[in-house]
This record gives sequence, C-alpha cells and structure tokens, in this order.
Amino acid sequence: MAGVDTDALQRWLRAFAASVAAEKDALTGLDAAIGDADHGANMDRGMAAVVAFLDATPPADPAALFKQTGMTLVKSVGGASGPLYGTLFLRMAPATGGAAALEPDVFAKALRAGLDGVVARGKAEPGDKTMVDALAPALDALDAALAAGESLAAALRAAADAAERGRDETTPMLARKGRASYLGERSIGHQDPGATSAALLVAAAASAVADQEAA
Amino acid sequence: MAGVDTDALQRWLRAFAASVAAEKDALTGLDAAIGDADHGANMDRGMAAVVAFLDATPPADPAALFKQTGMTLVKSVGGASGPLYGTLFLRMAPATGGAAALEPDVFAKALRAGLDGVVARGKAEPGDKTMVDALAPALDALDAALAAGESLAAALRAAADAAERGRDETTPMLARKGRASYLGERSIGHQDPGATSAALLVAAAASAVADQEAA
Amino acid sequence: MKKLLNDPADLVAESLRGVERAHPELRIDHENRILYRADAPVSGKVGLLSGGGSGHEPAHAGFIGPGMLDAVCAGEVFTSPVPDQMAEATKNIDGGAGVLHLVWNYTGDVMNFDMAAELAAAETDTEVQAVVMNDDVAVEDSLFTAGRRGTGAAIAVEKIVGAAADQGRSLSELADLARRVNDSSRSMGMALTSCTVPAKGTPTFDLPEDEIEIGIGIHGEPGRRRVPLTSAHEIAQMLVDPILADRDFTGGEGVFVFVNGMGATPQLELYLMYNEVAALLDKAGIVPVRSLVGPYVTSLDMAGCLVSITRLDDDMLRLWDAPVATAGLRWGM
Amino acid sequence: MKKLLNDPADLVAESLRGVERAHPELRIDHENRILYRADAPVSGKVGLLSGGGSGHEPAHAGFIGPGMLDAVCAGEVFTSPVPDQMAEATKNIDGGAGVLHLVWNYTGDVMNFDMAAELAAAETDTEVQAVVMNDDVAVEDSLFTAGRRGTGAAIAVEKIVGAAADQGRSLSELADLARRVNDSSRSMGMALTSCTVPAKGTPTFDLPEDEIEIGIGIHGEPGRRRVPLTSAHEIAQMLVDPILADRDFTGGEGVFVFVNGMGATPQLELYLMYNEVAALLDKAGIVPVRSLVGPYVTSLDMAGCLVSITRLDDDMLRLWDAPVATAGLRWGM
Ligand SMILES: Nc1ncnc2c1ncn2[C@@H]1O[C@H](COP(=O)(O)OP(=O)(O)O)[C@@H](O)[C@H]1O
Ligand SMILES: Nc1ncnc2c1ncn2[C@@H]1O[C@H](COP(=O)(O)OP(=O)(O)O)[C@@H](O)[C@H]1O
Ligand SMILES: [Mg+2]
Ligand SMILES: [Mg+2]
Ligand SMILES: [Mg+2]
Ligand SMILES: [Mg+2]
Repeated sequence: MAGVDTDALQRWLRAFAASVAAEKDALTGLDAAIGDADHGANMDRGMAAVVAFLDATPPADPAALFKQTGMTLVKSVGGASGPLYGTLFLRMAPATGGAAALEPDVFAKALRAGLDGVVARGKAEPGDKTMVDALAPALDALDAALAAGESLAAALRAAADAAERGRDETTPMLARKGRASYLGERSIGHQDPGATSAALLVAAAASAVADQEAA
Repeated sequence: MAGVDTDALQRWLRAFAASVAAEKDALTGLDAAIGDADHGANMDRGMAAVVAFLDATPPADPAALFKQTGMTLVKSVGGASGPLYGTLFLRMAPATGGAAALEPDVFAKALRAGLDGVVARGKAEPGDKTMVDALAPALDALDAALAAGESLAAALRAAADAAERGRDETTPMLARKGRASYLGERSIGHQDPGATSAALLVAAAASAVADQEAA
Repeated sequence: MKKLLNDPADLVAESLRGVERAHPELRIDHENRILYRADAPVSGKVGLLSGGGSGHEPAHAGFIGPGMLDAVCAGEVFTSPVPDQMAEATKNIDGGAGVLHLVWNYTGDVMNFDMAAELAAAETDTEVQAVVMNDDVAVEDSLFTAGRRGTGAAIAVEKIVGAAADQGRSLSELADLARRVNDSSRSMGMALTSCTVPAKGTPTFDLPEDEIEIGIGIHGEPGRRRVPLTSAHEIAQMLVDPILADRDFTGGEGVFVFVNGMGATPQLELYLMYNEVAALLDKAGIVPVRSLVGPYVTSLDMAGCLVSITRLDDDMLRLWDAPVATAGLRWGM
Repeated sequence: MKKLLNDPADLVAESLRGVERAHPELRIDHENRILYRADAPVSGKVGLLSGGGSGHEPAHAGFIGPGMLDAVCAGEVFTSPVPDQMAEATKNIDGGAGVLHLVWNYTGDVMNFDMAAELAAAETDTEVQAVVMNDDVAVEDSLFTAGRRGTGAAIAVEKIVGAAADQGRSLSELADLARRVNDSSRSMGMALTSCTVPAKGTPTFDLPEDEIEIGIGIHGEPGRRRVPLTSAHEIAQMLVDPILADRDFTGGEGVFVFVNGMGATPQLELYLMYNEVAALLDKAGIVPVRSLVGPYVTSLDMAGCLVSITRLDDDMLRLWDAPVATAGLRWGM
C-alpha cells in the first residue's frame, strides 16, 4: 500500500464519529457511574463538529487534517476529554513531516506523539484508570506488530484488540486521575468512559485502514 | 338528667381530641386531595392544646370551658379551621347564660350560636362544601329531635347521624369556599376535610352525653 | 420523605433559630414566632406587617428590613399564623403612624388577620389597615369562591409599599398604593411535581412523569387542570395568555416581570422560562423594565414556576428602584 | 425527566438569552458564550475571569459585576468551557493591569484554562495569572488524585478578590489574596437525591429513599460514601467534623459560614441546617461573623447541601463587606 492518505484518515475520523454517536448513551452511562454523565454528549458534540469541518473544508494533507481535528475538538468539547483528545490530534500534525500519505511507521510515530501529548497535558500514568490505559497498550501493540513486519492493517487490528483489553482492564482499577478519582474505592468495578471512547478510536483506525487496503 | 355539666363537656372535648388524633392522617389525606395537606395536623395541634389546658386548669363552668377552648383553638391552630372552630366555641360561651349545667335546649342554642359564628366568620352557605355542611344539618336534626321530645342523648345521636350524612354529601359538591374552591370542577368527588372533622365533633358530643346519661 | 430535618414537628422552630443565627439584623420572638427588623418600631414610619404559613421561604422572613417589611408572623408549614401573633407584632411595630397588614388572600390568612385587627383595636389604639393581595388569575370564578390567591404580586406590593413607607407616607396613602400595585399585578403558576409536607411525609398529590399541573397556588395544592408535559415554550404560553387576557399591561413605565421558582427548579431553567415569557410580552407590545428570576415565593420542594407581571407607573418604578436591605431582596444599601 | 426546557441541546443557549433579557447590566457574547459586565474592560483594574460548566446557577454568571467578576465563560451542562472562550474573554477584560483566572479545580477546567493562558500568551501581551480553588475536604487522598474539588470557597474567593480588584490592587497581590482565601476555606457536601442531566434524561445515580450520599461534588457525581438517611443534626456533624479536622478555624476575625443548597432543597431546611452547623462551630470555639444560606453553587435539581467555612482575617472581612452588585450577591450598591 501507499501509506495512509487523507482519505483514509477522513474515513477513520468519520468511523470514529459514527461509533461515538452510536455509543453516546453508553459512554454517558459509564460516566454517570463514576463521573458526571456527559462523556457521550461531549465526544459526540466534538466529533460531529469534526465531521462538519471535514464536509465543509476537506483538509489538504494529513497534517492539516490532524491540526484542524485537534483544534475543533479543543474548541467544541470542553471538559477533560476536549483538551486531551484535542492535544492528541494537535501533536500528531507536526509528526507527519508534511507527507501526503503516512507510511506505517510515520503513522505510528504520529500516534505516539499524540499519546505523549495526552500524558503531558493530563499527567496520567498507566493504571490511573483513564484513556491512557487504552491508548498506551494499543500503541505498544502497534509498534510491536510493525516491528514484527506485519501490515499496518494487521498491526492496527492488534492495536485495537490491545485497546479493548486495556479498556476492560480499567474496570478493577482505582481511579487516580479525572473526576472518577474523587470516588476513591468506589471507582473500582466500573469501566472508564474515556478508555472506552479511546478503544473506539483505535478500532475506527483499524477498520478505516483495512478498508483502504481492501480497496 | 340534670343537663350537660362541665365534666360531660370535658368528656366531649377529650373524645373529640382522641378521634382527631386517631383520624389525623385521614383528615390530612382528605386535605391533600383538595387542599394543602394540613387539616389533620392543624386539628390535632389544636385539640392537643385544648386537652393540655383542660388538664392544667379545669374550667369552672361551661361558659369558661367554651371560652377557653375557643381561645386555645384560635391561638394554636391557624389556617382556616383555627378561626372557624375557635369562633364556634367562643360564641357558645355567652349562650350558656352562666349555667353550671346546660339544659338540652340551652346546649342546642349554644351550638346554634356557635354555628352562626362560623357562618358570620367564614361566609359559607350550605352546599359550599365546608364544615357547615356537616354542622348545619346536625343542628337542624338536634333541634327537631328535641322538639319531638327526644332525650338529649337521642337527639345528639340523630345530630351525629345527620352530620355524617352531611359530610358524605360534600363529596359530589363543587367547593365554593376555602382552598378547595381554587380547584373548581376538580373539587368534585372528594369529601371535605372540615366537614369530616365536624362530623367527628358531633359524634363526640353524642358519645359524651350518652356516657353521662348511662352514668 | 428525604429532607434535612430532625423531628418534622420542630422544623419551623429550628429553622427560625437558624434564621436568627444567620441574620443579626433581625430580632426574633420565638415564643410568638414573630420576626422583626432589629430596630422596630421605626419612629414616625407606618409599620408594615405580613406573614403566612411557613414553606414559602424566602417569603416571608426574607423580606424584612429597611425598604420593605417591619415584621412577619410565621405559621406552621402552609398554615396561616394566628391572631395573637399578628396582634402582638402590630403593637411592636407601631412607630406612631399606624400599621398596615399586607395579607395574602387565603381564607385562613384573611380570617386570622381580621381577628388580629379586632384584637389590636380592642387592646391598643394602634390604627390598623389591611390590604388583601389577590393576583392569581388561575382562580377564574373568583366571585363565587374564596377569591383569587395571593401569590407573586406580594413581592411587588411589599417592595414598593416598603419604599413608600420609608418616605414617610401615611397609612391610608400606603394602603391605597398597596391596592394599586396589587390591582396592577396578575400571576399564574404551574407544577412539574408535587411537594411533600413534612408532617405528612408523602407528596400531596401524585403527578405522573408525563403530566404537569397548570394553575397551581403556593401550598402544594393541585392546579386547575392537568395537561401533558410539554415544552417551556408552550408552558410559557399557558401561563402568560391568561395573565394578558385578564388585564392591560401596555403603557405606563412598562412592567415588572417575575419568574418565580417553586422551590426545586434550577435557575438555569428559570432563565430559560424568562426568555420565553419576555418573548411573549415583546410580541404583545409589553415592555419589561424590571425583572426578578429565582425562588422567592416557594412551595417547599415543588418543581415548577409562577409568572407574575406588574404594570408600573412612574411612582411604582421609582419606589421599586429605591434601596432595600432584606435577606431576600437587596440593593442600594 | 420533568424540566422546563425545549430541546435539551438548546438549554444553555436559551437560558443565556433569558439572562441577557433579565440583566441589561451584563453583555453577552452568545457565539462564544461569554458573559461580561457591560462596562468591561474597566481601565486600570485587574480583570477577573471565572467560569465552568453550566448547571451551577447562580454560579457563575450570577457573580459578574462591580465588586466581583468581570466575565465568566459558560460551558455545556457540567462541562468545562473551552480555551477559545477563555482566551477571548481574557482579551476583552484586560483593562491594562492584567487578568486573573479563578479556576475551579476540575481536570477539565484546569486543562482548558491552562490552554487558554497559553493561547492568550501567544496572541496578546495580556499578563495572565491563574489561581486554582480546591476546598473540598471530601477528597482525602488529594495528592494521588485530581486533587480536591473547587466548591463553596469560590464564593468567598470571588467576592473578596473582586473587592480587592476594585481597590486597584495588582495582579500578583490579587493572586496571592485568592490563594490565601482559598487556603482558609474548606467545604463538604451531601446529597439527598441525584440530579438529572438534561442530555441524559435520567438521574445520574440511583439513591434509595432511605440513603444519602456524603462527600459529593457539584456535578451530580456520587459521594465518598453512602449512609442511611439520618437527622439534620447528624448530617451536620458528618459535614462539619471533616472540615474542622482539616484546618484550624479559630482566631482571626472569625469565620464566614456558607450553607449552600444544591438546587432542590428548600430554604426552610437550609436554615435548619445552618442552625445545626453554627451550633457545632459554637461548641468548637469558632465564631461565625458572616453567613450565606441559599442555593448559590448548585448541581441542577439535586437535593442536599454543602457546608463551606472560611477563616477571615481583617483584610478579608473588610473586603467581604465591601459593596458588590451582581445578580447573585448584592449589597452596598
Ligand atoms: N488527567 C487525565 N489524563 C487522561 N485522561 C483523563 C484525565 N482525566 C480524565 N481523563 C479521561 O477523561 C474521561 C472523562 O471525560 P469527560 O467525561 O468528557 O470529561 P469530564 O470529566 O470533564 O466530565 C475519563 O473517563 C478519563 O478517561
Ligand atoms: N369560609 C369557610 N367557611 C367554613 N368552613 C371553611 C371555610 N373555608 C374553609 N373551611 C373549612 O376548613 C377546612 C380546611 O381547614 P384547614 O385545612 O385546617 O385550613 P386551610 O384551608 O387554611 O389549610 C375545609 O375543609 C373547610 O371545611
Ligand atoms: Mg464527564
Ligand atoms: Mg388545609
Ligand atoms: Mg393550610
Ligand atoms: Mg463534565
């Protein structure tokens, strides 16, 4: 394949927007248990805004797409997830090196830069019961699969699986960051909403790239 | 018999207090449907205060007993029922003519003076769905039975029956006085709380005098 | 019943203790349940007395102070206070210019205030006048009933007459002004939920999730009719239409618009209602010049709102703007 | 869900329209959801900016005006506003003496305000400082978490710093004062019921009729623990004890005591709670000298209360008493 191009990235974001819309109530429900019952509404508002700008002014290259997505999320989401998801995409932009299509390792490095941004902004460590617990294992799996010579599609599939495992593993965790941390012990036994949306993000990437390869 | 003496009147008031206490929630429940859910609490507070003064300073004669009862009700009940029941007793006092024991016709006249006071204070007419709809037929029945030569006990029994019928007849009425009148047509189909407590008052009189005659 | 209380029987007494601790500018006679501004009687000024059942906070105690009331009598929850309280308060706020009773129109309140005036006349030489406030258009056939309820208009009446009393106006001038403000006011309320009277412990009425009551009063009583739950936009119409049908509100200096929360409705929703109400007034050529949005005359924990509109002449407008310093309304001092 | 609204998605926008109609003394940028005092920027004065999610009314818009804030940014219900709003507001309230961000300590609010400060630094030469308010003692292990929540203390901080800003104090003096008032404040809240976020449409958590939540925040989140429903007397202890255990409140000029209603709890109950709280402070030798009782920092339609205590030094006390003219707090002007 010729790398992940702007079209594939658009498909990624649209697929993510669609799954967030479909899972909106479920995400809010998870947030009701250990937060303030708005994560679904927040992510849906943000991704609807992203889809709107994709429709209106299709970005020229991956860097523009990431930057515009990040800015849109920062501007429209608010709460904790807005700056975090926003930073993720904002940090991916410079990591593309201006390429029109991202080679697998460039895509993986861009994602890694995004995750680093999330950690720099939110100071969460793995095990704190946040979106990082889905994102970090996903990117580790992605790197490992690519290093082992797998295709990007296969590697993203592995990443999506790892994200889902990471998401599931948030359930027994005691929250140490974000709103859920206020609950102390009572945060145990609930799946983290942000890890859940993050797993949807990685799954959407896997399906968008699989589509591109199939095409 | 030697007329209704202060002891018998005390028994009347204590019996009324006891039935109000027993029916407190029921009276409040009736008031919840077409009023503000306080008639039971109001009457219970008032009659508890009456019993307290009876215990503390037993009145010397019927006039003192009526006056003190009226003043206590006015002071402790509030709402619509306080001034109305208070006025009822306050107006009975002068009608006793200072007698130590009330002959049946004097007792009946005192009650009639009380009812006139209620009407003067509250301007309710029969059919307005108020306590008057229990009291007025009761006093008519009392007068008629005494005129027909019946004993006071029998006449009060007839009065109590008439009060209960009057009370029941408030159910289909459209309220034109008091809080229930705000409901318009929606007041229809509910028994009036004040007519219900008034029926208890007359029933208590019948039982107190029956006790006296039996004794 | 989930409430912050100890024994329901002590609710009013304990709450008054809290008012006393929080408001050193008030003086409270706990035995008689009378709240006074600490410097009452104000010499030369007409004393203003109101009061009513508890459960409407900040009404009534929240409106005592310079520029508003001199005292209020507190009854049990939803139960008018008694004549002895009112007579005692009347005596203690008479600064030599007489006392005006501002009475919310409920059978109990009116009868108890009447008896208080009789008592005061018998016991003192205080000159007493009374004005009954009856602004609620929900009561349609008011001639054949206990009459229209006193609801939101009391805020305008008590504020405006309070300011006029501060100016040294006479008892009959104030009574006249009170009647004019009351006559210039109309109100209509609705409930999303019933309230729970603490002594009863369960909601006064059952209201399904998809129905609301239109034409309620302030004592948790059901309204004139039950309708399906609908949008704020339509609810505003159900409240504003009967108000506008009942009186002309155009002209003068414009109107005072009061969107009152019944106790459990958040300010966020009340401002949204205000937007709807003001838009309807705009359409009718009526000009809101002053407003109040919030829980001022409540019905315990009832959710819902009451819309009250007062047409202001220039005297009333100036008096509304005059300084006031009470727990519930304060500006200019 | 029974609420006064049209489409839940429009709730905040429509409510802001109502605020605009009711408060001509405010200027509202609806596109950016920023509320300003109409005369902002005030030349030579440090601009004070706060804000946060909606659903806490009268916080935050109710505290804009002379003697308090210059602007607030409004987010969606329970969702922090975004950096663009904050940066835009910062620019527009800079009267030449810089801008102080008063940030309620929530991950989202802190991150968004951080990004706003970065944006403002990049785009303008406005000097910006930020103080994070974190008074909630319910969060015990604050070092290993998002830290203590900002709850009731904001009222004291915003009022006191607002008055100091009016006096012309410098940005760093004000930041320092804000930190000191925050450090002098502790809070603890409880819920009788959950609230219902309009976009969700059902209560955030289920709470049986006989249980309450202790240690809640202001976003409808469950508390630290669930206990059986008990008396106001015992609830007051559960709130006051951890506050007093966390800080010394004796000495100084005494304390400001704030009994805040969460939205659906009647004033009658709040004053009863105030009585309980003040009695506990008496016993601990702590002297309440100022108080506030009512719904000021709400959580939509949640029933419950939050107790907040601030130890005042003489500077703070004087500043608390200074004139303020906002929709939510007003005296002296
Ligand atoms: N410091 C943090 N670092 C990383 N992720 C975080 C952090 N704080 C919160 N989150 C994530 O954000 C999610 C909550 O997002 P959302 O509900 O939209 O915002 P808010 O908590 O402001 O209401 C959490 O489930 C968690 O995964
Ligand atoms: N004008 C009136 N005349 C006679 N009785 C009345 C009048 N108004 C109300 N009542 C009676 O009072 C009863 C209500 O009493 P209560 O609930 O104690 O007072 P309130 O209506 O002030 O809450 C009604 O059921 C009715 O019987
Ligand atoms: Mg959330
Ligand atoms: Mg009643
Ligand atoms: Mg009553
Ligand atoms: Mg949130």
